[in-house]
Amino acid sequence: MLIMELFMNLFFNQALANTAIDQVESQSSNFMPPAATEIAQKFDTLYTFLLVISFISSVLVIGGMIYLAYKSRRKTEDQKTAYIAHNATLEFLWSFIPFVFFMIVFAWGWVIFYQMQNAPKDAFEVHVTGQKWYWDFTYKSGKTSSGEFVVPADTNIKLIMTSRDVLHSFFIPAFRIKQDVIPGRFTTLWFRAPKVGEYQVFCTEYCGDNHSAMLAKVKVLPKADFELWLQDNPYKGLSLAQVGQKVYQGRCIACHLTTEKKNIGPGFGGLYGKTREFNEADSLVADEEYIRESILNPNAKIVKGYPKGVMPTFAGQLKENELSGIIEYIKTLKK
Amino acid sequence: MYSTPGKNYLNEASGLWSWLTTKDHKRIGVMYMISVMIFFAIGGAFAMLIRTELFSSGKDIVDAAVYNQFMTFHGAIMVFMVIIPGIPAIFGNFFLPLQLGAKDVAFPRVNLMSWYCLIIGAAISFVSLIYNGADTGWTFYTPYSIGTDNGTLWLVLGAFVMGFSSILTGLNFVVTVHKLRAPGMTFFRMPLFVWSLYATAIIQIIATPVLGITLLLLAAERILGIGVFDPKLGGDPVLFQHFFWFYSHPAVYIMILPAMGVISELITTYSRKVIFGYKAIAFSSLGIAAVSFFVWGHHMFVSGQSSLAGIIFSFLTMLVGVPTAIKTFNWVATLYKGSVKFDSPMLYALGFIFLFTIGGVTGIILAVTALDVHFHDTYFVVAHFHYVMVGGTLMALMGAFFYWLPKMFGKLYYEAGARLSFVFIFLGFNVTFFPQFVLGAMGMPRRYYSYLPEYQLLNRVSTLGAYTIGIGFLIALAVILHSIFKGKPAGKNPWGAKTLEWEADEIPIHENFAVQPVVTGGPYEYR
Amino acid sequence: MSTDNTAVGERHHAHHFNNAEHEFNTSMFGVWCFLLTEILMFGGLFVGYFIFHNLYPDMFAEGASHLDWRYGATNTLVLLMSSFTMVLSIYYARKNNTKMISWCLFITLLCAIAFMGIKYIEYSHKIHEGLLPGELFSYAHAEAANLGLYFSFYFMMTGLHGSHVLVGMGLITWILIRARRGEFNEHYYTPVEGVGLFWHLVDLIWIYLFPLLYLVG
Amino acid sequence: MSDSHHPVTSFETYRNVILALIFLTVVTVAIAKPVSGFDLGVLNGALAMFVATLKAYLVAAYFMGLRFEDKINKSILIMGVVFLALLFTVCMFDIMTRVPVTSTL
Repeated sequence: MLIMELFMNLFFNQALANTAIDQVESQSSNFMPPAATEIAQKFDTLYTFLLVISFISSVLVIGGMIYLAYKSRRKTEDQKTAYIAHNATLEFLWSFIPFVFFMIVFAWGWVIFYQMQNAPKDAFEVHVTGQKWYWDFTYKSGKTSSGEFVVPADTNIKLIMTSRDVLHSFFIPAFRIKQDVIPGRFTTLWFRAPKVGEYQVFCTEYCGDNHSAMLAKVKVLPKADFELWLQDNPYKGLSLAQVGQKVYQGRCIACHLTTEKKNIGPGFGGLYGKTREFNEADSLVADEEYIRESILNPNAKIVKGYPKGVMPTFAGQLKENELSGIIEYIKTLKK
Repeated sequence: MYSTPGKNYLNEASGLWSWLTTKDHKRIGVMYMISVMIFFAIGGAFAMLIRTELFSSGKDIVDAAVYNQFMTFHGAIMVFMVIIPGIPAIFGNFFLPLQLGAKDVAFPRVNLMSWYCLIIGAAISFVSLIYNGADTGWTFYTPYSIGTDNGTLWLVLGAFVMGFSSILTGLNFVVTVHKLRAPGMTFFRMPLFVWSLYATAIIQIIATPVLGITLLLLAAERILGIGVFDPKLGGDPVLFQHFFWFYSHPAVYIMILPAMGVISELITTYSRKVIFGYKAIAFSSLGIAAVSFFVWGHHMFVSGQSSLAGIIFSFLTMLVGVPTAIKTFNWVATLYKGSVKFDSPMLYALGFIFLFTIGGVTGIILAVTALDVHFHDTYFVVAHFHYVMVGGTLMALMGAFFYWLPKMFGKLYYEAGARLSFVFIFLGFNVTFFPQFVLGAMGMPRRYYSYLPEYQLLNRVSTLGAYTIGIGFLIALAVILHSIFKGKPAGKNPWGAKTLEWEADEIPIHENFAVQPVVTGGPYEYR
Repeated sequence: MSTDNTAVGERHHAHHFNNAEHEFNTSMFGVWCFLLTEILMFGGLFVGYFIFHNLYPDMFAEGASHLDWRYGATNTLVLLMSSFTMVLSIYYARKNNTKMISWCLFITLLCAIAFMGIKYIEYSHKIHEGLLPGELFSYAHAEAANLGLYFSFYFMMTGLHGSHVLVGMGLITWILIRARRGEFNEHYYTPVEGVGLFWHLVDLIWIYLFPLLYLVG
Repeated sequence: MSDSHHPVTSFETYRNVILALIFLTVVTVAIAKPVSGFDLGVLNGALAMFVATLKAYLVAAYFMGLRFEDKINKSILIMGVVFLALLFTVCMFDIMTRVPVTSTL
């Protein structure tokens, strides 16, 4: 793999560079996002060790195969072949040596896995909730944020995670950590990110239509800035419509567009004041009451042509100012 | 009915009805060949659609919901209809009795029933398209597979029925190997292809019923809401994963063991040399079959399984790696001091060893718990299992096609065309799946409809590779069809192989052997 | 399962077997392999049952209290009797007593019908009371929240077992018809032995089902 | 050729087996808590399983004729139970060793 990688580096270097990978300052050594936690570095050393061993053993086996095949190629049609049926020492060696390597790698992996699985006692706890197609983060102080996970630098963070509907999986490639998120149960992850920066979060357990859009960003801030962020009210100095826009970008954007076009759900463009046709209920003009009801109890009135039971309820997740903010923001969205 | 001279299994009876009600294992093998080739074409088409959609990061040809159905049907068709029946049903059905010197499998009518189970199961699975398809992935993980309102129930019932096809084939092979061997053929004089089919049959009999009950429970979840796997009613979705993988990991050994059997046949025939370590290969087949039932948890390292269970599964997975490695080394050692002829089946066999070695070492990387935390459900895993499934089982399937076509239809094939198909498939394969190792390392998750822009270049390379594989398989199809209808007569033993099936006539008679063969020596007595 | 047998009296064995005895042993080995798949299929349900019994012990006890153990006990005795008469039918087949084979098979069939009758009574009682699986559970005063889970297992296990009893009844009728035609004698009774093995397995599964579902503490 | 099959078991043996089975059923019912209040806690379940296994042995050995079959048919029955036990123990081991996590909100 190493030679392959050097070859790939040279050939692709120019190509990879211009695809503007913003957060990768230096070119990563083994194609992974640069290790941003101490455990990630340990992970990288084990991975590189195993990669080298694999490369050498592959070259030995494949090279041996090609060499032996070529050297013993058929020269005459009635060529005699040696009747070698087995060789005990050789067979013992090539069973025992792989076994030894497997055990070394297994034990080394166990050590790192143990550290990954056991969070330090004093960790700063954050609650993560996965839901069909966005991530919610709730802090002890009651502050919540959606799609954006802000953490202090150089402190142990412990995530207590659950899901509101189906299986999801919280994956931060830069920290080399991943853990499925199961409805009806809590699972945990922990990390300590020394460097300030922004890291990508993916959902890696298939969860339906927008599984590939269920992304989030981890923002590691210096401790002081983090305390400030924790205190300040995200909606300070914003009009109701601007609050609604922030809530929209955190949650509704996963399924609804600001134009009239259909995504997973109907578009919000020009919604306010327009008459709406429904599958079962009779049609009505879209007003504040209808929008509020569609957020708290979406299955009450389903727009014609849309399946029932896709939009989850947001009751208990939006505060009063966020709810009225959404309504105001939708009012501003013309066709 | 004893066949009259000049007749063989192909022309002794004609008309569709004689085929649809045949009790001849050779005809059932041919019927399986046709059905698996059709399903492979459909599954392959879905693969091409997936790769076309992934050409660029946003939307290429379809929306997310439709892409998820491509991904689900590609997985389900390839697993349940192509690669599990594949080698055992086509070449196992045709050649197991021949290689054992038997007249037929133990229960010919059960064998026919097994084919009907596959066809009926496939039909039921495609009914799901009427109820707007299925989008759960071939693994049907709950609670998503319970809630999604589309045709998933039909795909689940289809897979349930196809499970019986696998059980009945396995049952037939175990009984045939135990009870119908030719006089003089002790267990250690059986060809290694028969050994691998025997090990596969044991897995099919023990593992498939558990899939049966799991899919039945999932169907009951969707119809009655029984709540066994649904957290809303107290069930545990991780328990579904335990039950599902208890079948599905042994199932990947159902896929690879027959391929290993084919490779043992090809390597010995085309290097005209006795196999190196016959007993080692035979026992490692059984070893893999046994240990394969202890390792399923390595699919669940990050899925909420306890970390202690994860460690134990990781240790056992390392154990199952050892017999697999032993087999590969034995094949390479067989080449030493042989007289190797690079016909296309041999090229496919050497290609198998090349790709299976890469698949194997990446398997060990994934078996380490710490590394799997990063690589789980990313494209690294997609690349790994394609290296062992396409690089392994499909390369062996192609090698088996060209190796045994002369015995099935009595015609030779156009050698240069077959080699060309190998070149296209081998190169296309590497161009498609090697970049996916890199994508996986970079963190691109699996089953993603749209991906971040930085993954676009490697995905484009992969898509071009996929088209190359498609061309390769079309060339191979052309060569096979040309050989069946217009190939030159092949004679009894075109490759000079030593196993029993080459002692039967050019196109075997209904009874396989006019005179019951008596076995005196091992299967690979090349001098 | 023989193929293209010619004369009925002295029956030919299938062309790919050496002799009738070889065919008999092969068939029995095949039936045993099939029974293994049945054991593993039911086994999956039993494993699920044991796991959830350990997770919610009191809920399972409450669920079992809704079942009437007298019906279960009667059903056990009925199935044991049917196993007894089934094995007698083989006993008489090897004694070439065609009349008694038919009688024994007929009694086995009657027992099976009785078993299904009792199951029907139990099911209608449960459905009437609303003790249904999972989401359909509508029994008013259940203490455990997810009592429906117990009845999910109850209906899945007894339902699957019941469907196998129905299949068994079909098979017994098939060999009853052939027995009345006098096809079975001491040289050839493979189908009776095969169906007998399947029927004994169905009884074996009920032997475990009865204590687990009806008598759990 | 009939003697090549395993020997015919006598009617008396079958009669004794069915009587033993009926007796064991009565025992199973007698030692069940809901019926007779006989309660040894966990032991109750184990006892019920033991009696059921006894009955299963009688049916398998005599009615199914496993006593005379060759080793391979016996091993089939045992292999089935072994693989089920494997699935059960591993699933239970996983469920028991999961570290419980509670919300600290």
